[in-house]
Amino acid sequence: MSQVPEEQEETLFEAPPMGEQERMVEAVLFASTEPVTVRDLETRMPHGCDAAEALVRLRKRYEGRGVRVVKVDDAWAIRTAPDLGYLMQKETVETRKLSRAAIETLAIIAYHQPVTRAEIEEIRGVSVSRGTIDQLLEMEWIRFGRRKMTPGRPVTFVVTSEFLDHFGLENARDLPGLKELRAAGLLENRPPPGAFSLGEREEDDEEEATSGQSELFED
Amino acid sequence: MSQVPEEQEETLFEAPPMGEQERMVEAVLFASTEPVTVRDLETRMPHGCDAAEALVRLRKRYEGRGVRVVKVDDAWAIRTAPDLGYLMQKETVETRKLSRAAIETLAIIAYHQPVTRAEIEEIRGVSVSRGTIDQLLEMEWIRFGRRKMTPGRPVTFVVTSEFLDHFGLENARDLPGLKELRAAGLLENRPPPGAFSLGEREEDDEEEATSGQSELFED
Amino acid sequence: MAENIFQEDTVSVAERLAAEALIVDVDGFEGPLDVLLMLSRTQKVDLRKISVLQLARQYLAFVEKAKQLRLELAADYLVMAAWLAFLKSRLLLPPDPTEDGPSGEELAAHLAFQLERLQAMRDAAARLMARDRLGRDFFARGQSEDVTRIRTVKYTATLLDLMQGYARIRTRDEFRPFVMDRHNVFTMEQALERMRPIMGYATDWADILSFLPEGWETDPVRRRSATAATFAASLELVKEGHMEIRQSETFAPIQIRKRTD
Repeated sequence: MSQVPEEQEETLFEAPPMGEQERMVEAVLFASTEPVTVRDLETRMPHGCDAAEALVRLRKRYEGRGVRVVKVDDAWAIRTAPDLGYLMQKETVETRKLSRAAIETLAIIAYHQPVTRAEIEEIRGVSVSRGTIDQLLEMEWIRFGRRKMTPGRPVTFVVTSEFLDHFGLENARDLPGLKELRAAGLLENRPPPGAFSLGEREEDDEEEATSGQSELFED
Repeated sequence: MSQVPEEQEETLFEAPPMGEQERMVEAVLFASTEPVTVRDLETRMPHGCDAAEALVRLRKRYEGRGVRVVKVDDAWAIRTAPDLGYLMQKETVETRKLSRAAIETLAIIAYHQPVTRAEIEEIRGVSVSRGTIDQLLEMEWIRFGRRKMTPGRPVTFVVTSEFLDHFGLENARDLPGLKELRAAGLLENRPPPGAFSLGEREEDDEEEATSGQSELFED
Repeated sequence: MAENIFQEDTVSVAERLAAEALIVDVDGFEGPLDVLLMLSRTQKVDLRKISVLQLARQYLAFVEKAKQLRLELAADYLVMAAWLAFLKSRLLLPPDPTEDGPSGEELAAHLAFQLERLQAMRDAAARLMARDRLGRDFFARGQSEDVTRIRTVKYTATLLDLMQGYARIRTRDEFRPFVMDRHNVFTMEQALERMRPIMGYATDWADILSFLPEGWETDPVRRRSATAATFAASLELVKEGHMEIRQSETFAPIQIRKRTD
């Protein structure tokens, strides 16, 4: 809006030099507390800018400095270097203490996403209390994902970009140990062999035996 | 945190190297909610640091960059370079929560689309102001759907792909049903007196949703 | 068959002691699977090589001990015990070819898998929580900048708002359409309609009360509504740049006039 018309005219023909673009990206990232997407950067920058390239250069420039350029999901942010956290006692935010159940539920959602409530209960071997999911939703660390294409089309849960930002992850694939867990088959949703599933404990044994078996041969 | 113990040991006798001090000042200025004085910097930094000198160097380092180290009264802060101020317009966007009326109207459209204004009013039990509909149209979260084949051929409203985008949904059918809302603790557990059970109501919803969708694709 | 199980059922002293230790802390466990995971640690082997048979014995000893101490165990602990007893018999007896269903080995393998998976998730959770975290180890910008005065209002809502909104409507105990008696209400739209054609003549400061419509000045209810509407309409006209408004002090008359420039 405050751009001079002549300037705008010019940018139709030529984007600003890369050094200048880097400055722009730097200014925008510094000013924002939230991660900014490449798309958002480019709508703010003059026409023809290559924000992605400017970001790569900026990230390099800040390597080893007191603040770093980090990627969160599909957005970028500046964050202080973790080794300097001890200087920031004044800024430290007390995060709500999560219960063991909430922490485990969060980890299961992160590693198994998209995951249904029933699957979480199957993994933990106990029912998930309403408060737990509610708390994680409220913290905006999880959200509803798409429905599962299984009978009843249950809703699923996935982690959010706020979650990634909080734990310093670029994306959910960077979760520690994810590859190893997958290789070990521990992220599979393996159906119980026939009769008995821990999730269905309350049901009648005989009924389970029959229904379970047919399930066995279905797939 | 990731500092090596020997290093910390050392700082008892010797200040960290100037490059390190510069990093510290950089991180503190970045994370602080207000400008920081030299004295404040030094109380935060390890014993023997020269914050004033680190500031001089940091300021020099940022010369010509997208942000600058500036003095505010007798304290220091990082600020956007003045020539890039025009990029920061977006930072002043004030986000306000949608009014309760708008949220309820939006929810009804999402769950019952395509839905007429009269139907919205019937579900909400109060009249819907034009301003509310206009606001949602302007935000591009709803749009006009096809006219209903009922007397008067009233217009209907449906949600847009911008709406789905904003709420991270692939499809309006991914919205959780009443049963799931209850499971997530978003609904009071007690059934409304005299009303049908929640399960029944959910079935109603699903039926409406499907008939709605099919209507959408009819022509 | 019963005899067979009975003979196999001798539990070592160590297992009895382990069971006793668990009993003390049964409230600290999150259910049978949690207890089983705890018990499996006493085997000191890789979870993949765990002896489910031994585990079943340990668990049954734990439940037996609880019974001796007349401790109330939650139902799911007992259901698990029943299932483990069943599993144990399956593991000990030669497979019956006439019987359908999964073999004891398959069931045992699945239980071992569940334990390993739960343990893996616990480890993952611990690693996750030990990461450098925003607001504790690394920090976002403390002061977002406010450089221009252009302020656009963007309305937003979260999915949670939306769903709570919907839930609110659908669980409303009863709804009564709100009917308002509009007889004595003068709306801002009406006030605007009234003021627009006459404001051009208001070149001098004039009390907004002089703009009240005829027949609305005397009845207190009507007067209040008309005053509020006229005031709101005046603000609207000021916002549009057609008029100026002033008030010398609190509760003093509010005056308006046509804007002259």
